[in-house]
Amino acid sequence: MRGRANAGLLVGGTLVGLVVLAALVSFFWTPHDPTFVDAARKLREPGGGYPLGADKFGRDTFSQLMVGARTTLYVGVVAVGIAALVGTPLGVVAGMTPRGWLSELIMRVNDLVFAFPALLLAVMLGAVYGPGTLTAMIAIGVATVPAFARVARAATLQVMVTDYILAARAAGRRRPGIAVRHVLPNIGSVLIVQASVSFAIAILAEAALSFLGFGTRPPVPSWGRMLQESQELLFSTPRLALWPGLAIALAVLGFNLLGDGLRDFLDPKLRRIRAER
Amino acid sequence: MLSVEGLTVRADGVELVRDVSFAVAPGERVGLIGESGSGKSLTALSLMGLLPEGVTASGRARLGERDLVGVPERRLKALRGRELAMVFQEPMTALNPLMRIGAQVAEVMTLHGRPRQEARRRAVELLERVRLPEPAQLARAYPHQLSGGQRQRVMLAIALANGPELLICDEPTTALDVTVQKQMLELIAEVAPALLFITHDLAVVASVCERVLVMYGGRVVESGPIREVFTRPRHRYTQGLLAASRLTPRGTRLPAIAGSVPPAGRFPGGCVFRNRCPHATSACEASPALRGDGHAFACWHPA
Amino acid sequence: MTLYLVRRLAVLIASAAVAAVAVFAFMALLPGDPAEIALGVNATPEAVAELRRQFGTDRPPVAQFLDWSGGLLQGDFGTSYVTSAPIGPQISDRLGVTAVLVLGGMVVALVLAVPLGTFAAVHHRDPLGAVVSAASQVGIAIPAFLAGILLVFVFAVRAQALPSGGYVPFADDPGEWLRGLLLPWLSLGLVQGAVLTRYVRSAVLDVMREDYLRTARAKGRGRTGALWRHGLRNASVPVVTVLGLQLATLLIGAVVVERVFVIPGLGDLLLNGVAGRDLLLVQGVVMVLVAAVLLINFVVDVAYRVLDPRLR
Amino acid sequence: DGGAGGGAGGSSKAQSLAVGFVAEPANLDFTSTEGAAIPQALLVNVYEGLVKLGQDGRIVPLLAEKWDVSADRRTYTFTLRENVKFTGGAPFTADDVVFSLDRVRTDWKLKIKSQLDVIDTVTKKDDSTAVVTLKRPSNGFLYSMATRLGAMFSRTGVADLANKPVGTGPYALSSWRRGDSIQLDANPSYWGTKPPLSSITLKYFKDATAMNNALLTGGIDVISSVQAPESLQQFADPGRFQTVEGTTNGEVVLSMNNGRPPFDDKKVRQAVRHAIDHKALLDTAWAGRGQLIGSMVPPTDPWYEDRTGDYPYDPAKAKELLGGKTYTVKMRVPNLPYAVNSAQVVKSQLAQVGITAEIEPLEFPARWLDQVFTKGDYDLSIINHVEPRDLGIFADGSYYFGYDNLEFGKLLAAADEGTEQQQADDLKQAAKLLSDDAAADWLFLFPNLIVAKKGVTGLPENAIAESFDFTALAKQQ
Amino acid sequence: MPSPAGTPPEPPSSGPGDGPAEAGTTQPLIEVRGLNRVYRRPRASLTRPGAAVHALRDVSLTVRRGERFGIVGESGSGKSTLLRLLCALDQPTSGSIRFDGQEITGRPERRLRFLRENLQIVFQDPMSSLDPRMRVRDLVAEPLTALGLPAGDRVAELLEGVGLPADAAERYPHQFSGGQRQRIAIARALAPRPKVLVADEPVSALDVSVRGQILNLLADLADDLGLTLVFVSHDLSVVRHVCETVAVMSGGEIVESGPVDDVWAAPAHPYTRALLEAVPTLEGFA
Ligand SMILES: Nc1ncnc2c1ncn2[C@@H]1O[C@H](COP(=O)(O)OP(=O)(O)OP(=O)(O)O)[C@@H](O)[C@H]1O
Ligand SMILES: Nc1ncnc2c1ncn2[C@@H]1O[C@H](COP(=O)(O)OP(=O)(O)OP(=O)(O)O)[C@@H](O)[C@H]1O
Ligand SMILES: [Mg+2]
Ligand SMILES: [Mg+2]
Repeated sequence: MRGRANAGLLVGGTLVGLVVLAALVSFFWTPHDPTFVDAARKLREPGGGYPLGADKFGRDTFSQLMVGARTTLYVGVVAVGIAALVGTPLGVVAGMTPRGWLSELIMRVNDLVFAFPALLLAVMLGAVYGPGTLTAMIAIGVATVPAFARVARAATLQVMVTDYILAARAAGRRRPGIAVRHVLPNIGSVLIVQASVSFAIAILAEAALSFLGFGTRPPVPSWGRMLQESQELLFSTPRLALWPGLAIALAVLGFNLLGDGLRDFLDPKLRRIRAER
Repeated sequence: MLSVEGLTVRADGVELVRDVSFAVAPGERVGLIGESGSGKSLTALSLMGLLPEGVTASGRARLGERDLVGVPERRLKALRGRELAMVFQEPMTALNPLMRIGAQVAEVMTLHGRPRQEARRRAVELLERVRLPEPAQLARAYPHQLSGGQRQRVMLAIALANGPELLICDEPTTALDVTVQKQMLELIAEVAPALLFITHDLAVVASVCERVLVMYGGRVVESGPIREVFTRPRHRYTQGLLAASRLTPRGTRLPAIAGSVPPAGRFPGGCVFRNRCPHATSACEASPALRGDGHAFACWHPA
Repeated sequence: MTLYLVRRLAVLIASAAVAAVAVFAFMALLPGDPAEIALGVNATPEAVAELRRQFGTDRPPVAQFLDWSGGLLQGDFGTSYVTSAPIGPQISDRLGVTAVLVLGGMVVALVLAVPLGTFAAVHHRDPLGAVVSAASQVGIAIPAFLAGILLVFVFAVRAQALPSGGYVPFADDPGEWLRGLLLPWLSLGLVQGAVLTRYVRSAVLDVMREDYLRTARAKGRGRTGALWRHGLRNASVPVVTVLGLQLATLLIGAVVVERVFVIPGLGDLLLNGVAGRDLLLVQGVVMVLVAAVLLINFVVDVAYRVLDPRLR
Repeated sequence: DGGAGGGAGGSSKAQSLAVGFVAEPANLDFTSTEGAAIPQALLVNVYEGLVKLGQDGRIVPLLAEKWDVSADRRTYTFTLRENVKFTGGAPFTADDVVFSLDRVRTDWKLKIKSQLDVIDTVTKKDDSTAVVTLKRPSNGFLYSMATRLGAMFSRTGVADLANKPVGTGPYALSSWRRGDSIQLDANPSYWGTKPPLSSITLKYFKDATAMNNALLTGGIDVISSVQAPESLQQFADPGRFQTVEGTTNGEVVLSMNNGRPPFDDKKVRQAVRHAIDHKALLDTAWAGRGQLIGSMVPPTDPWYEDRTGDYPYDPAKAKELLGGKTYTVKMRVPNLPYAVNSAQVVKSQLAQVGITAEIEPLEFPARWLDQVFTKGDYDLSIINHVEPRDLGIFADGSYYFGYDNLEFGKLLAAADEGTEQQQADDLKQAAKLLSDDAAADWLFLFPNLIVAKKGVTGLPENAIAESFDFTALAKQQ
Repeated sequence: MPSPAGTPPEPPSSGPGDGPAEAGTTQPLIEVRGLNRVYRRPRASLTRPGAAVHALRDVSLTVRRGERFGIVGESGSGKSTLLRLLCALDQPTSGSIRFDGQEITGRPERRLRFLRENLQIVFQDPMSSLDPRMRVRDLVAEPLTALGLPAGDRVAELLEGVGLPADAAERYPHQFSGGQRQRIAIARALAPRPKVLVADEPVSALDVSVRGQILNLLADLADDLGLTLVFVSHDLSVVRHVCETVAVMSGGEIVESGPVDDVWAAPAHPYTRALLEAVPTLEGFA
């Protein structure tokens, strides 16, 4: 591990840390029940136990933001998890046997899946199984598989032409051993970068889906839906849109900065293998 | 013609090249040798004004009447490629992969005021001059269609295009095969005006140059006519290098310099070589000056 | 190159064929019978059966697929079960709108990103370059629909300078057409431009480290001159890939902007189709979108080769 | 100001208006396609019936100048207006009446056509007189004739109902840009008073905010039905906008699945009714717009009674009725703003008495219709029953409420056959029965909220008919 | 792939690789017969198949036990290809390679254990031949762990043997200089106590000042462990210092072979002569 921590890494890490912290704390404590509707507190101004005020249902905005962080992370983790768990092995296999039929097949299927972008898949899946967070996440995850597979393949190809792979083979290591002991550690940093970039994209995609009504369903708090619900009050109570909008932007910013920072931090030499969007 | 005085190159407060002084007379061929990391390339690049970002040069360097260090880019631009030309080490990456060879050669001439048509014609002549086969066809090829040796010749053609006063070559043959290297060296020796030739191969410098500068740790530790320096090296480093370069018969032990070149900024104070030098004493904690004219060296315990 | 073109074209056609099967199979999974849906909850069973016969949905799936894909080859997308309108013309109308929207957004993005990204790369050590860089990071973080909502708020509702939405066909009134598209283009273009700026920046940064740029300067070009003459074309090679990826995502991403600005594009048609369970319509739209993405990838791959002689 | 948002001809001298709507029709054939969007646009405006429903809920003449009812209340003799022409030139005669009413039986594909099953024969007496005989006396008959079922079609104009409607109304279809708008132009050969406007554009918005913005920026002149009542403050400036608030036939019903536990237990249903603070619900879910009702009858119906006092908000009573038991139930609601909003309030309020309602929004219409309406797989749901005089839906045991009460069915049948007075009495009793049984809970009566630019006149205050009546719509300079 | 040259080992004098053997080197350890390796470039046109690159043409040679065998040739002459085949890291198009009497071509990896235990390789670029993500301890132990052998104290022993401090085991390759990295690579190669050490230009990437250190180390190890050495270089003078036998390669062929001193003194093939003439020397600077 070489390289110094840079400003981007620091800011990104802090922002992401805040999101994670909010999500974790929300499991044990929120100022109020984020879904409890109370007519008496409708559109309550900030202050007195309601740091950011309440929405038109009298729900505490701050509590909703905290629990919304959970949704955001949930979306990212599952979507990126699917993409990484499926895409990485495929990319590594394709990269380790660049001329084989298997590799060709993997990359062709990959290209095909790539032709079904996340939003399209989400709408299609939503139509079959009903919209919802899980459907959205699966759609985003599946649509992100090609990006991971491509990045993993490109990085694997670079690793495979190095002499240390030849050395490992000469030492008697078989393919699986090489994949686990040499390829994965060496493409790890590229994958981490790709993961954080994908995470940011997943957050944006979830917000867009919530806006279209294909994302997280009420009453589960989600930043995207908070934003969507606050639209009709944009003129009279702009703060309702401000907070979730800010939360989304900062979380996305955080993950992007984290990705860029990690890229520089983990291995300056790997800068050339770029994460795909 | 080229005179360098007190040239110092810094990056992030680290002195990578320190207080280098030398001169190249018209038509003279001077070699600059030293191990990897001794500051040869940085010295050359600072003369061209092409130091990488974050690296700065100070001191004085003049080509004829014109200053090279500390002058604005605009003035250097006019010099580069016309009076001062350079061939780089890596033939594989030094040419624009998307542009035809002929255009890349012609460019250096149009840039300095030659009409396009004429530059094109002359480009083919230059390719012929550096002994490339079928120059007219070659001019229409892309770099990736050429071998390393051929590309290096193209670089040489570019460098020679405007008849520069001084040619700087930074390890122009290191990436080439010996047979190709030989032809290239002969070519350079034949066509170069005044030459500053950088290499880490002592035998190469001996075959091309008349005078040599030995660098280590960012300083010139010894300089003088090749014959003198190579037959009677005074600095212990030069001595070590020479000894290591001669392969003794099979079954005998090879001489080597102990340890390895420290990374930039980790050279010892005083004599930069003292941590690897078998003759080092406490006297070496003070910086030795480069003494002597003709054959000069910077060593407290010269051989 | 010819070989490559032939081979790549074969891949394109094969992919499209497989995609057609995938899309059809996926739609077959959708719950709900088109005939039932078309007639609504109050329909009588006899009417449903009759309609099923009319639609041909009582036949085996393979026969239905062959019919559908055979029609596609002739540009016939069938007739909607729900609206009893032919689907092909609807899709082509909407495709035109979406294409204008997406391409305009792309132009805005390019116009922003190329100069800004290059500037940020050239000045990557200056505060000003860092500002551009940071601004692009922030731009990426803003969802496109939020940008759209804010633009409407500022330019349409507050300033009353531009329409808040709606689409006027060019043939009806070119001026209104343009006025109506300005904000959608901006909201697509600003966000995509921010993304693209970062790619342009890193591509230019990469190129700036290349030896041939140093060679150019050794010839007597200035920093900027070298970058213009030798750098930008080289930098465009990776940027073209990103551009293709973006165009593909934009095509779908436009659906959100279409919603915000009430633009009758393909995305809107798709969502309507899904909501109304207009299966054949959804199938057609998805197929067209997927084919468009495949085509964009094809063009990008070919462009890549045209740009870079090493790959020819 | 050329306000028409379509832009096309927006600045021409003749007056035109653009009206924003939410749901776009899938096609224009309401004889075979469900949904409110088609009659909303076409009925009264393009298609006319023999009679129509006035703003006060009374039935008034339209294509029939007058009608006579026989003493046994089984024969209706309609005297038709002279000089009525369909667009395209065909004259409207008694033959068309026979044709149209017969077609309901033979060609219509909707279940509601059964409302006219009561018709025995339709005959032509002469060109301007048509006679309808019923199998039995029915109060609902004439009312049905005011709905889409009574629309008059031309014998030569039914070839492409989905795309080319041919009617006798003041307006005729001019163009339809799918996914965007429908334009209606004034019918130059209209028999009655010419409408004030030369054309009307119906613009469709899937997004409430987009519709609001369109009005704010002059893209449209009227919002036909506000979907985001909280946003009404934007239109508070009386110098620019006017808001019309009236009633509709739409009862927002909290349906409880009477057919399965726990809501097969009347006590549990009653507990739910007590547990809900309807006033607070209306305030939070729909910005206080609308009216509280206690049963399935809107105030515009003659047999309306205020039943809001039947189950006052009383959580303690509710808990008592539940007997300390707690329940977890599925609340499957359509993904429509009022339903989702209300669901969240209901959830919170039920939570207070020990009922955990898990909200599951379903895509409307497809999934909600499939899951809840057709399959009846739900415990609680919320939907606005917009059909007029739809008390009868509770009489159908197979309806998704699962409510089955013989006495209720008898009351309804008697009401239809009896005199007007008997009808009113029976229906009052039926409504009370529903309320007492807690067959469902009635959250509120959906308001008719219209926002328009200042100067637009002739806006229908109450949306009690199926159509949005454009006939009086005008714009002052 | 069965070799067409399935013939028994030929008498020592017939192959071009068989020069008069020096005393003490008798038994053939590696026998290469009629080796060909053709790489096919991807096709560039519809009508013509991709160009064939004959990286190796009919190469035969014999390396005897304990011998130090040098291979010289210019870039692209097929040296690395030959080594890859010797190490069974690639399959020949035709021909046979016998190691200690056993055919190694066409064998699956799982049946190559005897080769892996007895033949190890050192590469040119010490940076790229060491996995940057592994500690030196794991790098050096890799041939053992990969073959399921116990590592024990062997790593410390090996590091000491190549002249590295014991604490080197816990560090990463980038923390070492070029010469030190090459020592690590050598230690790794020696881990399974091989009989043969194959070295592909092991000093080309090093500065002259440390070149001597590595060449001395290799010579010492070969002496102490009785190693057979196959040593590739583009520099005939380096080969002359290290090896007794040399094969000169050009265009995938062995154009000349024999005792290195003979070749050096009297090159028979014009290519060898050109090679010798091209090497710049310091002769004349005593
Ligand atoms: N941009 C830079 N920033 C910081 N240090 C640098 C930079 N460029 C070179 N150096 C350091 O300066 C020292 C001298 O570098 P230089 O390239 O001049 O060496 P050299 O003698 O040319 O070596 P080589 O034979 O490897 O080319 C090295 O230690 C190198 O790491
Ligand atoms: N994987 C491959 N695919 C196609 N051609 C190859 C491949 N590997 C090597 N070649 C070609 O085979 C020939 C011999 O290559 P090889 O690497 O064995 O040469 P070498 O003598 O080791 O050269 P160097 O001194 O540069 O390492 C070259 O022409 C090379 O281009
Ligand atoms: Mg250098
Ligand atoms: Mg090699």
